[in-house]
Amino acid sequence: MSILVNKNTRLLVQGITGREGEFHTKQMVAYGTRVVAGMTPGKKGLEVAGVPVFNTVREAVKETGANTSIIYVPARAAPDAILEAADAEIPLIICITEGIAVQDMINVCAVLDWVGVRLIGPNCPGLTTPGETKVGIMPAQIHAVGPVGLVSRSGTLTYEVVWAMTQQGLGQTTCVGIGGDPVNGTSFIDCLRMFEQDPKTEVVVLIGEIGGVDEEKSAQFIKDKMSKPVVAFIAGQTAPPGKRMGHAGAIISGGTGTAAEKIKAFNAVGVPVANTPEEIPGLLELVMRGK
Amino acid sequence: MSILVNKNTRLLVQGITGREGEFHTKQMVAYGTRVVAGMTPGKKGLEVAGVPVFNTVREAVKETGANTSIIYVPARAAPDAILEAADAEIPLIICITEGIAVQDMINVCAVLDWVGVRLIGPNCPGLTTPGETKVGIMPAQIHAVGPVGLVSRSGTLTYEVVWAMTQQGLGQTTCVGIGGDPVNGTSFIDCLRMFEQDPKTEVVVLIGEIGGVDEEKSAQFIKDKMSKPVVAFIAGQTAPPGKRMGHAGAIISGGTGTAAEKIKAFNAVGVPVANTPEEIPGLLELVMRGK
Amino acid sequence: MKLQEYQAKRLFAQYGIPIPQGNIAITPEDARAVAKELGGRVVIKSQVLVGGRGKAGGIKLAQDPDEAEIVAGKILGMDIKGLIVRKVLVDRAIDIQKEIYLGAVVDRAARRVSLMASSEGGIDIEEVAARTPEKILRVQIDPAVGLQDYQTRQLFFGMGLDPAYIRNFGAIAQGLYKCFVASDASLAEINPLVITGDQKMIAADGKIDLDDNALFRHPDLAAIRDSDEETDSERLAREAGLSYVKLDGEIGCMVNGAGLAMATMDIIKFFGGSPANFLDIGGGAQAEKVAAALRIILSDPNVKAVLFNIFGGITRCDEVARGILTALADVKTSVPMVARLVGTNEEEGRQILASAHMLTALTLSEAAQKAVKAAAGEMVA
Amino acid sequence: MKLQEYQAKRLFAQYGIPIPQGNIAITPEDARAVAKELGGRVVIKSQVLVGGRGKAGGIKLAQDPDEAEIVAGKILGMDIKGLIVRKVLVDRAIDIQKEIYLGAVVDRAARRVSLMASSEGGIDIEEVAARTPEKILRVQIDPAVGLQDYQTRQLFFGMGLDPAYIRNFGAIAQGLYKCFVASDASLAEINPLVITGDQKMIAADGKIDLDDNALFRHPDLAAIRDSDEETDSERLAREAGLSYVKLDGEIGCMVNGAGLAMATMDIIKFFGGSPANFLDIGGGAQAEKVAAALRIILSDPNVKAVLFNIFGGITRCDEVARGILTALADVKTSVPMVARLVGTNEEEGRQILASAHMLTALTLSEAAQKAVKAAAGEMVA
Repeated sequence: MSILVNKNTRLLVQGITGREGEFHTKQMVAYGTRVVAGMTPGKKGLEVAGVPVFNTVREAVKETGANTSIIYVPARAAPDAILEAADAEIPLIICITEGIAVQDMINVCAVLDWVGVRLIGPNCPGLTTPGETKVGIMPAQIHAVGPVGLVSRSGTLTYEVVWAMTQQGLGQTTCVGIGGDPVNGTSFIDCLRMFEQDPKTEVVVLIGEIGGVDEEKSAQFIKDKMSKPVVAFIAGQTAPPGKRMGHAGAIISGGTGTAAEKIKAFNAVGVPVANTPEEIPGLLELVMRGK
Repeated sequence: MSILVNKNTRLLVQGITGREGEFHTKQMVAYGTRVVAGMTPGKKGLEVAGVPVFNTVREAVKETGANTSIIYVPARAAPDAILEAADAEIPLIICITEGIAVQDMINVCAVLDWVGVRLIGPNCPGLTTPGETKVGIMPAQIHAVGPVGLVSRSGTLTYEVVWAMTQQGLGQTTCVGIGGDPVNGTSFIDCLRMFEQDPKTEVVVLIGEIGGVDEEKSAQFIKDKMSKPVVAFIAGQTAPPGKRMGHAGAIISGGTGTAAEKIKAFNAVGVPVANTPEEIPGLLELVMRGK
Repeated sequence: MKLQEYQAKRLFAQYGIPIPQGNIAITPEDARAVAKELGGRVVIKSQVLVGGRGKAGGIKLAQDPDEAEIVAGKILGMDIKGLIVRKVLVDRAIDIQKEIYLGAVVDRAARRVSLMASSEGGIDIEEVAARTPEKILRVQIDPAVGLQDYQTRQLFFGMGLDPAYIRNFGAIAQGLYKCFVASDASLAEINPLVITGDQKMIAADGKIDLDDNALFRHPDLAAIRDSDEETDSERLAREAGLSYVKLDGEIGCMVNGAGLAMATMDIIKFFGGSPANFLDIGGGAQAEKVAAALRIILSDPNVKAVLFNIFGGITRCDEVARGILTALADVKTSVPMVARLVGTNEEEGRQILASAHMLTALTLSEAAQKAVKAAAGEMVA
Repeated sequence: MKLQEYQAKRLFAQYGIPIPQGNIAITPEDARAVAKELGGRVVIKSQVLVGGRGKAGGIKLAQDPDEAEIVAGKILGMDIKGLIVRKVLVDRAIDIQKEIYLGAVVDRAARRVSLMASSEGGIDIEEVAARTPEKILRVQIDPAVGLQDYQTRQLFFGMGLDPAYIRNFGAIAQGLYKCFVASDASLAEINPLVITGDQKMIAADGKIDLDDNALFRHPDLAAIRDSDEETDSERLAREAGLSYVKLDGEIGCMVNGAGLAMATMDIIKFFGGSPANFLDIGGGAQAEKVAAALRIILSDPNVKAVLFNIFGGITRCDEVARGILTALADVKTSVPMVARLVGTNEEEGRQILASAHMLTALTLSEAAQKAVKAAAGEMVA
């Protein structure tokens, strides 16, 4: 088992003829992901890595039965791409695109909530269910099958943690990057809830960073609703307030969003917080033994 | 029994200090309606017909437990008034106001659908559950208690029909005016569904008019979902196309919305359509006997 | 409120929609001057708010300024479906390769704005809807985000147009939606939207209906109301705050409430008569407004009888009666009248009217039957 | 991108928000001229993008043009928290009766824009939030309909202000929200919003942060970026498309990915060092960009060691290594460097760097410890 994506995922790639879309389509196909359709307006009839290209998402869904979409289009076109996938009733959309204006995301999220579609991202590395499917840009070779669910706001930091786990023999059920933007589709809590319900997931790793209060809310959720152990890591302890640390969402402002507060919130509910990514496998073994 | 409003209705009047608000508050209080609060910004502390006035709907709800709101504010302020009532979690809002811009109603309805609040109107006479409560501007003396549910897009034409029924000894469970605007909160079908479920309602009168396709959809609904008999009347058989007949919604445009089509749709599903309002009581007795 | 073609197109142009070069002419000489300035072939289009101008001879081509003057001379002053042509639009003629339809409307059932497109442009879209409904494509617009590019692409690819035009079409569709929302329209159509021989897209004709309830937000648009298009009666009614529609029949009606007014017209017809108008005095009308309403009814020379049908709620029957007498004091008339007043203050109303020796009735059917007989010249009591 | 106070207030004024009369001065003489034109008392405000200007002596009153010149002379050139004052705003002084707070922000948890108000204006809103959170009122705005008047009334009545100001406040709140949305702000604050002795409301101070991701829609706003506020390194980083934040430490970092870059800084700290910067080269960076990044790092005189931490996914380790060598070819430096390259093409990357005689590490902890030692002048291998 796993969450969100698995071997039954039939993937549509929006922006498949772009540089990034084409590159990652090939990578995903190589991993074994069932990429069934691509979409670029006006490019109907082309093929990318053997995948047929359509003019509209509706057409792609109708012809191929795609049930998940991944978006690799530029930031200005991404809100439209997300809404097109939602309009075509694709229930799960992953938006890799970085740099979408926050007010566009506010509007898009209002529509998605209304129609009941799940968005992962934007500004995220996607998600991987090792051994089944890779939907995103995570490097394939770092993963292994195992009992750890992982959810993260970060990209390469996630790879670092996954790689450290895999090297220690700790494989993953699903690794989800929810993205580093201030307004995004899926929260830590959404993923924690799914991991709690997933029979294969035994323990969860949460990788947070400065900005917002999603980590604090997650701590409360873990206390109230979760039976499975969680281990956390928070990036940005040395970040100064008022400065955006790369990610649009990684900013300490108005006195909230500091790493210290987040670490405190996790400690208060008994969630161990690692000092370095390399400490995570050890903490996992500790909490799994303590179960 | 009845639908939507009854003796447990605790009414808030928005715009209670205006000319119309004050006049109809007195009328409603005289009928026995439990008017518990009024609201006009900046007029907190006043009383109208013994009803306390508040500055905001939230405050009025908190202080009085109002569970229904009626709106008598000018057209430009009405969308805001509707949204204020919805924001204060009042589950039933009746908007009497005529002349609200249609794009304002499109926006308002999008929000109401999202939060799950029912709006009756705008541009409607409100609704009456005879013997229990009157929430609107219908003349009190025309009603009587009885087994007929009535739903209408019109005002005075409704009074004409109700009066004709009452004179023939046919009282009403609830009379609902859904209003004459092209975009409104509650449809014929919404009310038909409620009447179908109301144990006291034995038969339903539907008073339609030209414009839109709500009557045609209702005919289909009656055929598919209703066990109770329905009698209809459609105003505007002699209306020319392209001209707005008073109500913003009463217009034949783009070849649709004619009375002939609506009458045809009802006849096709066995719903008798009266030639004159005065024929309605006779048709009611006929269908009730035929049950 | 409806805009004339030239007004609609000028509004479109403000939202980046390409329109033909052209100008308005109110004399044949003007038309020559405009044609000369444009150069080449022109099309001369009567500006009246009615469909079927082309079939009625109100749209003609002219090869040069001389012919433009002659053609304009024929069109100006024409009577098209009862409207006199007082203005023509002289547009540079377009090299038409293909005509499509693009329109924005309020979709009542969906409670949203819809954008509709069809590859069958240039003809009455209602005909297309009736004959080949599958040729009309439609998208509904979420007010939280507005028209999205994917929706314009759905329309575009659905029509099967050459992908070379996708950007032009997208920009025009976005312009039309923005124009629709910004001007509080209830209808905005480009028909035809023309693909030209030189690979452009251009709005050859335009139609905009504005939401009267939102005109307060648009004083600039309210100010360009074309009063040529209103009859005196319509103008008077609008100014008095009355809902009035002139019809072709003989029985004038004055009613409170739009639904009841329509029902009253229908019942007149049902009993063999024909209504001269729709007239709703609204709720709570004062005597003055009622008097204005009666004057408008009586100014119609076709009117052979008048029916007052008042169901008093907020409206007081005595106030209506007083208004009737006020009007009858100025307008001497021998037209027979039937008064049916019920509800609030009905007794007082009847007493006031007693002096006017009117026919009276208790029910609507009775009133309608009496009015029909009176209009036919039969004696009724 | 942050706007200066005077820029924020000018933008507010475009949305109907009253602001004090005033103008910018870059010399004491300018300040005198502005004060003379305004007449009466003026307030002289340093224009630097940092909080606490008042406490730092960067805001002063002046009774007349003479004093304005003297005061401006003192403020211009001041160093406030590391920023040199190069402009002052000379505003007509306001007769303050009461100060309130009004701000629009992106509410991340609600995924909406929120409007916040407090009767405790004029001081740091974070202090109010910490001390008396109940004094901060907040409404969330539905993007489908925008800010509603009832919401501004909720804030207004919640603050317990005199009902006489309800219209002023409503108009200012609507203006602020419209300004926020139209300029794609992430923060827009009026603090204080002043009620004056002559019964007006006026925005005495203003703050706007713009969403960098939306600047493409606002070339007019992007053009008024105040380059005084950027260090050379920040400007170079922005122009090269790098995310760079200067810090006070000694160990320069170059990392791919924002989360990993923060984690790298944290680990340096964990092992007793101090990071000199945050620097994310982004995904798939080419050699040229890497070279630019290294030049920026080495331009910081505090840097005593450099740590490269690259986890190659889309980013190729060989490309990063080439970029490093390119930069080292121009910039001669004796600063020790630690390279930790893993993932895509890591072997090639290591081979390329072999010539540069760098320290290497396999894990992040190992790399960080080596960098800390190197910065401390300890010999490491």
